[in-house]
Amino acid sequence: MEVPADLEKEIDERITHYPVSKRSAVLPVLHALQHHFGYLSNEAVEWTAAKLELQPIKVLEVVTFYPGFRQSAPGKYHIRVCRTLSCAMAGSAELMESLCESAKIDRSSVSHHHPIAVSEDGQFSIEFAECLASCGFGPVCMVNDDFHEKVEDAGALLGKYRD
Amino acid sequence: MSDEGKPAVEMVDIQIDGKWHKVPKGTRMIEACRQAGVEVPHYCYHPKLTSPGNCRMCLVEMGMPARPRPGEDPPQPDEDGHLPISWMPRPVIACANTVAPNMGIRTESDLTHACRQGVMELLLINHPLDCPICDQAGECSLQEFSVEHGNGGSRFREQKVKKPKNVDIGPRIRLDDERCIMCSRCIRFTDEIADDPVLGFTDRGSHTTLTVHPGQQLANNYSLNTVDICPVGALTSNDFRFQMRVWFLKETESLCTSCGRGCNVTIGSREDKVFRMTPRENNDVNSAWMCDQGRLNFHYLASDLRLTDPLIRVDGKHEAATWAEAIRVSSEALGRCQPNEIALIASGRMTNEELFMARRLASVMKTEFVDIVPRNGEADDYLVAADKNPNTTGAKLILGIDEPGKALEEIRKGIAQGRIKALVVLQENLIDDAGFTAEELGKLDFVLHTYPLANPTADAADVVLPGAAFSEKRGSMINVTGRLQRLNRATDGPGQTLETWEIVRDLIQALGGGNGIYLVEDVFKQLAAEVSEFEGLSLSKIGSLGIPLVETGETVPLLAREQERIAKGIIVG
Amino acid sequence: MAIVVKRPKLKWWEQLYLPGIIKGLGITLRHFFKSVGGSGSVTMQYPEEKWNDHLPEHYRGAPALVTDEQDRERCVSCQLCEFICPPRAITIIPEEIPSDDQWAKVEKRPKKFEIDMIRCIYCGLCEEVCPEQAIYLRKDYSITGLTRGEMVHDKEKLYEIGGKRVGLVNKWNELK
Amino acid sequence: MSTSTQEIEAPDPAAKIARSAAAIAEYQQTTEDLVGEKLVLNMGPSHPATHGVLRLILELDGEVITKAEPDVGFLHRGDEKIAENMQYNQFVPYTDRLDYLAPLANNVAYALAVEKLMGWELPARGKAIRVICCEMARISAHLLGLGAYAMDVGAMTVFLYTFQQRETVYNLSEQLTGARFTTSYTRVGGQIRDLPAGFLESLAKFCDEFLICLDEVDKLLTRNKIFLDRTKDVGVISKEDAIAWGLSGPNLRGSGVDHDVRKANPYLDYERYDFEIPVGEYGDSFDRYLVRMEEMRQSVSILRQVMADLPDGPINVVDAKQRLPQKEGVLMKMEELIHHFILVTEGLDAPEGEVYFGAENPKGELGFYINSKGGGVPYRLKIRAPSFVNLSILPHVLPGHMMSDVVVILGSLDFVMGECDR
Amino acid sequence: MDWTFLVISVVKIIGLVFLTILPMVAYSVWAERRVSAAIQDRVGPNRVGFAGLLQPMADGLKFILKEDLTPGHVRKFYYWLAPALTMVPALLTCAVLPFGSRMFGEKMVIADLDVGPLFVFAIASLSVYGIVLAGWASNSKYPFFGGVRSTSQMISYEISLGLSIVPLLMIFGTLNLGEIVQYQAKNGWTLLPLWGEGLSLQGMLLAIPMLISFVIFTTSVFAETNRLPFDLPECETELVAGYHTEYSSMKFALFFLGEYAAMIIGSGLAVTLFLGGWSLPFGWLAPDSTTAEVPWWHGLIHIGVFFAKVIAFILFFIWVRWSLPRFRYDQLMRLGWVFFFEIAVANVVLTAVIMMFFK
Repeated sequence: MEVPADLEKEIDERITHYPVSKRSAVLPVLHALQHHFGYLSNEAVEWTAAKLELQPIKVLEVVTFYPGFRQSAPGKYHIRVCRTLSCAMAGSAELMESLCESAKIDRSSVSHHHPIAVSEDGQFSIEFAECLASCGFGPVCMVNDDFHEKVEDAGALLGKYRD
Repeated sequence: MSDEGKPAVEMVDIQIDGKWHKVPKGTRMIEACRQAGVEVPHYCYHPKLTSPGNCRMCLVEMGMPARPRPGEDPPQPDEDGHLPISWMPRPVIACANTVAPNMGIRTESDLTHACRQGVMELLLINHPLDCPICDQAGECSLQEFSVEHGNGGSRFREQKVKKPKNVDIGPRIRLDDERCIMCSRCIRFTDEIADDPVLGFTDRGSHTTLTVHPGQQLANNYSLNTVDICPVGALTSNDFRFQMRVWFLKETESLCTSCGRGCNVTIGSREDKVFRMTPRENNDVNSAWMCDQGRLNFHYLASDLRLTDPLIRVDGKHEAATWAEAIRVSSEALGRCQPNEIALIASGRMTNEELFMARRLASVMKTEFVDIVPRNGEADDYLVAADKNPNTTGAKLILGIDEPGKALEEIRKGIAQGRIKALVVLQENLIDDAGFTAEELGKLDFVLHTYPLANPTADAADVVLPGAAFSEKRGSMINVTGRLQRLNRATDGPGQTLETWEIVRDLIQALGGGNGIYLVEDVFKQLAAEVSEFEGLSLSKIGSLGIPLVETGETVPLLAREQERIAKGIIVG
Repeated sequence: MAIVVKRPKLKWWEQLYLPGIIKGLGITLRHFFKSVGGSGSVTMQYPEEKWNDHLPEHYRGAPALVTDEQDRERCVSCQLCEFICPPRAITIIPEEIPSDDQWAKVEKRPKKFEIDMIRCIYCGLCEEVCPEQAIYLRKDYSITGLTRGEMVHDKEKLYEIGGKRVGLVNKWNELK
Repeated sequence: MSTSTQEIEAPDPAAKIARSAAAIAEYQQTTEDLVGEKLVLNMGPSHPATHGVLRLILELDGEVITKAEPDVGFLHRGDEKIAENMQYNQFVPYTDRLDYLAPLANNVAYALAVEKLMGWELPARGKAIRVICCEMARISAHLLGLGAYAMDVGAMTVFLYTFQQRETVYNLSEQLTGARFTTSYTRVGGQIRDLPAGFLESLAKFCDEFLICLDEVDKLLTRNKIFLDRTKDVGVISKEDAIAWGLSGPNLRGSGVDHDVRKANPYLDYERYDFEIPVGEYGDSFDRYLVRMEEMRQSVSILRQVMADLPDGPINVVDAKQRLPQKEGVLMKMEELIHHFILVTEGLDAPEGEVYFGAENPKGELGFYINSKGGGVPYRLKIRAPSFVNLSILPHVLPGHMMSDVVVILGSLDFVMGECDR
Repeated sequence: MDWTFLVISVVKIIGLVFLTILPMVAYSVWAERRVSAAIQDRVGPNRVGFAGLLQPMADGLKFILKEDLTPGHVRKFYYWLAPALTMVPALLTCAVLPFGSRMFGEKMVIADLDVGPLFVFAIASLSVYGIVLAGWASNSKYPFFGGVRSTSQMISYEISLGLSIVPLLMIFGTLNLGEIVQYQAKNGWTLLPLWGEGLSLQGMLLAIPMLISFVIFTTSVFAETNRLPFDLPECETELVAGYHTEYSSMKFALFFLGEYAAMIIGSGLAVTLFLGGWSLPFGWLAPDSTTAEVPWWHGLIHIGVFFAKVIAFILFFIWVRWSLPRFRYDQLMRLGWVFFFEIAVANVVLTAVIMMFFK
């Protein structure tokens, strides 16, 4: 893993925001790395630990705690389907199914530790997410940073992104 | 360490379960209860570690003197001078809170019972049905507290959460995540004591998993202490795993003899087989820990190489003999020698009593050539001492050796020149450990050798006597800091093994050097009479934790740090 | 309320011994003819006739280990039976199941499991305390041997006696 | 005391006892001066009439005993010491081997003693089952006592007849407990299982057949002059002596003392059942025989009452913290598994304290004294073994009798060395 | 020397003693076990041969093969002598028992003595020496007791035994057992006077003293042969095994055989004296006199009848043994001396009176 010089510079700058303990900078550093690489590889964790003079396990603890951090590479378009109560009642499970079907994603290997499933062509990845804060308009999902409410036609939705 | 010189501690009055006690200010509530004889159940709390307060088992009810509302009269103290207590509606954890003046603690109320019951139920929800295969069964806090404080029956009807089992996290340790109750004792130990923080919780939530960082291992020399402090069977020792149920083990308080530190241990044995050694708390020697190396250094006790019978060389071959025969042959050979034709090489692994008998033997044999084999190695920054002999201090005191190993050279010279005709080697393997050669020993008319195991020196000896190993004898040793401590017998030696002091006694007797002594206590009595440092002592006076005997100037790095942390209030100690 | 037992007062002719004797002879004669007639004898002709048919469901015969439908040896050597056994007849040495074994997840099994049948008192406590339904007292009461050694049942012998037992709880199939 | 007395011989039992005592005294006095050597005869420890391993050191003048000294302990196994290293439930199999003719009754007595320590009381059905156990055991033990008694006086066939009935009792106990002899049926707070299907029918059938057999034995012995000659006025124990020597059970009642723990200090709801306590009048061997015969009849009556009115419901004390959980729970439930483990490895959590419980066993009052310092193992456990106490009267009762009377007296005292020596 | 006599005697001795009595001894043991088993609702030995009929052979083989142990503390000579002394008299007495009428002109008795009953008593009383010697030579307390008891018991009961047959001798007027049987064959058995002279008033009246005689005689035979209820000398529940406690193997077997042989001879004597010996009832096939020739098949039937009666009597012995308790030593002595002795004497008088006044 090669961290580009400008990224490292940015990270170094962020660390300076926490003069008392470098440890507190772990979240911003991780965010920066995930933003750049798309996910946090083991090398990224170790790089962070070295950077912040921490043990790698302490960084890993943080990474595994927040669902926002990904430990494996997502697809080009990462879909998050809300499964919290009102979306669930509005059919988020069905939405997940149809999205998987149309994006050709096999979710059978998904587990607690690896919630993300990636399509064969690497275009799409998908995972369940908790409340996306639009409970009145379920089912709701996000594709990368785009927000979609009352999603009914999965194929149409994906069609907008498909290359 | 002693309390002298410390500033007087301020004492506060607190009420525990309706009775008033005085405890030092700043004491943790859980410790205050312990001092009052009330045991508060706990998992995560350990006095040698910081208190994260995450298991919630030690919840107690707390109360403080009621403050009068504006306009109200202040409450009146009762005849003993205590103010009435107003109890808080919610429980607090006893492990992380300290006492305050006039504080009230209730450990046996309906609320605390309900709390413990609830905590137990939650802990057991995802616990696997592993008791039949779990090594911890029998010394498992989960089992104990479940019966003491938990429900009698299970209400759980769902699927249990699956986590990794039988995980290899280090060369000596196996992890079972399903059994882990997330008390984090092991993590704190590796962070705070062993300075090797490789453990951590990932996937916090209902899937919290204890793990080592990918690619790392829990491999430090103190890793097995995590197994001891694990309140459940999540961490198990590869060495002890599945060997024996703890309820069969006989526990004997003794010492580790792998280095000069003399860590206090408990030997777990069943039917003359040692199954494990665990550290025994002694805040003047080893705190509550010991190194893995010393802990596992007992397997040779059951080795096939153990000598079980006295051997006499007949026509170049060793043949089994009776003790009487072996002693007779030895005393006749030694009796033929003139003064200073015999050299006596004792061992820093012998107990004081054995060394004292060796000293007697030297004077009966009229020899000035007496020495032990020095053993020096690396010290670490925790417990391991550089001196690998457990009783060098004792040997120096009793045999009067200033510099161990100095006389060895002279003895070798004497052998080469033929001045020394016989050699008595007690509990030392000269060829492997002191650089002697078989040819050298071959020059001697007579070599007597005692040792627990077969070894090259034994091959070269004329009479080989099976000597007891450390778990098979009673006696005392003095560690590198000059502390006199006691060894106890956990097992009987195999075959006809005898303790070295008994062998030497028989030899002395056969050489016409005085009557027999039949108890190791008597040996110590005579030692105390002859060696001034031991004056007024007896084996029983040493006690299970030992007593400081001489000043050597050595310190224990791990203890020094512990004192520091106690002084800072980080741990209780 | 106590009753005083009645003591017979013998008539003069009964004092002559003969009436009592003749009465006794009558009873024995009746039994004699019943036996000769073939209906009286209660003896069981042992090797040909055996108790087996009479044994109740919970008969406490020889203790033995059982395997389940999947041929898994049920004993995980928890050693509770060894602990509870009043005459200390059971000796177990546990071992780890190798990782390539089908049942590696069970982790533990007995390397040695011996019951000294000379010591065994057939009390059934081992069966009672077994948390794995692995040891059962079987309907096997004629345990013989020519040497003491033969009377120590080792693991093979115990499984041979115990055989396969179906209908037990298979908690190791991911149920626990 | 009520009953018709028309068949009762000899108007004044006290006078008769005094007469026989005087005769012994006189004999001893008159023979004291005679020149002659006395013969010391070792009867036992392996002797057919000593029912095990009792040794009697008899001093004989001709065939007449002048001094008798029982020597016990040949079957000593240190049960009481063993108990100090055994959990309460682990000790149950050892109680089988006390009075090994009535293991079921021993099991019950022991369980009741520990339950007294625990402060537990069984549900009604559990108690009724235990009554069945006790009375079956009583019948079985008395049958053997009777058979052996008859065999000692030469009537071998009676022994076989009573053994046939005992065989049936064994079959019943096998059906109930899984073992014929070493029943180990009870646990503290219950028993290992409920009555099996068909048990009550078998028991009812046994009660009927057993009475027929008892009548036969009655005919073979009770009015047989030879048997009467052998047993009447032999081994007379007066009321006062019986009390002074601490006899219990049929031997005490044979001497006319109306004492039965089941009536005097009812346990297991014995007060619910209507039964009589037979007592003797003269305290001789024949009375003891008659008392046992009647006790068996009373036992049958009790058994019939229990069967007629057997309560439903649980048979065991329910206490999740103190009683082994159900097997199904142990296999599939965490709490149950843990409790199972702790209960097996640590045993009951008994309170501190001491209790004594005595039960009316076939041989007399079997008492367990338990001194507990808390925890799963008794600190001390002592057994009041009725046979041991009953045998203590031998040096008093044997002198003056003939050598042949020894077997009769031993037979009539009906002791078991397993219990005496424990 | 009369060779013919010698040869015939040897044939009779071998035929009766070795081919009949000894097997009968063996099989009476078998019968004892089978009958007692039947009485006690058991099966008894049924494994060796059909219905266990070869069991006696197996037992015999076992006795021979068992280690013959002579304890160190015994008086060896007498210890060895005792079993022989028990066995031999029992077999000797059968010399005078008429086990049949005549065959091929020969009387079916080994020695046709004119003092038959006296000979029997004389020899039978010798067997007490065997028991006394066994008890004494064993040099052990239980056998000693057994020996002492049996001595007094046998001596006591010999008196009533002797007295009990005096009335018979008064009636028969002869001491030759062959003639006694011949008389009964013609004139009704002692206990069954239903034909010939027996039908006379005197004959019928005499049945009363004869019955008394029979009871005393039988009881005394029980006592003489140490059978329950008079088995005090061995009495296993008191004296372990009485006089033969210290014996094993074949020496023990000899005691055992002696006891059963005595029982057979006792039965033979009882049959001869009271049940008409070899004769059939109602004078069927009865020869005219002791010297009259009878067809060989008559002789054969008579032999059969004799042994049938003996066997029935042995079964009676067995039956009694398994039905009764035993006496105590003093009770037994009292019974013998105070009861049977007086009755036997009175019975003699009674018989004499009947014979005198009811001619």
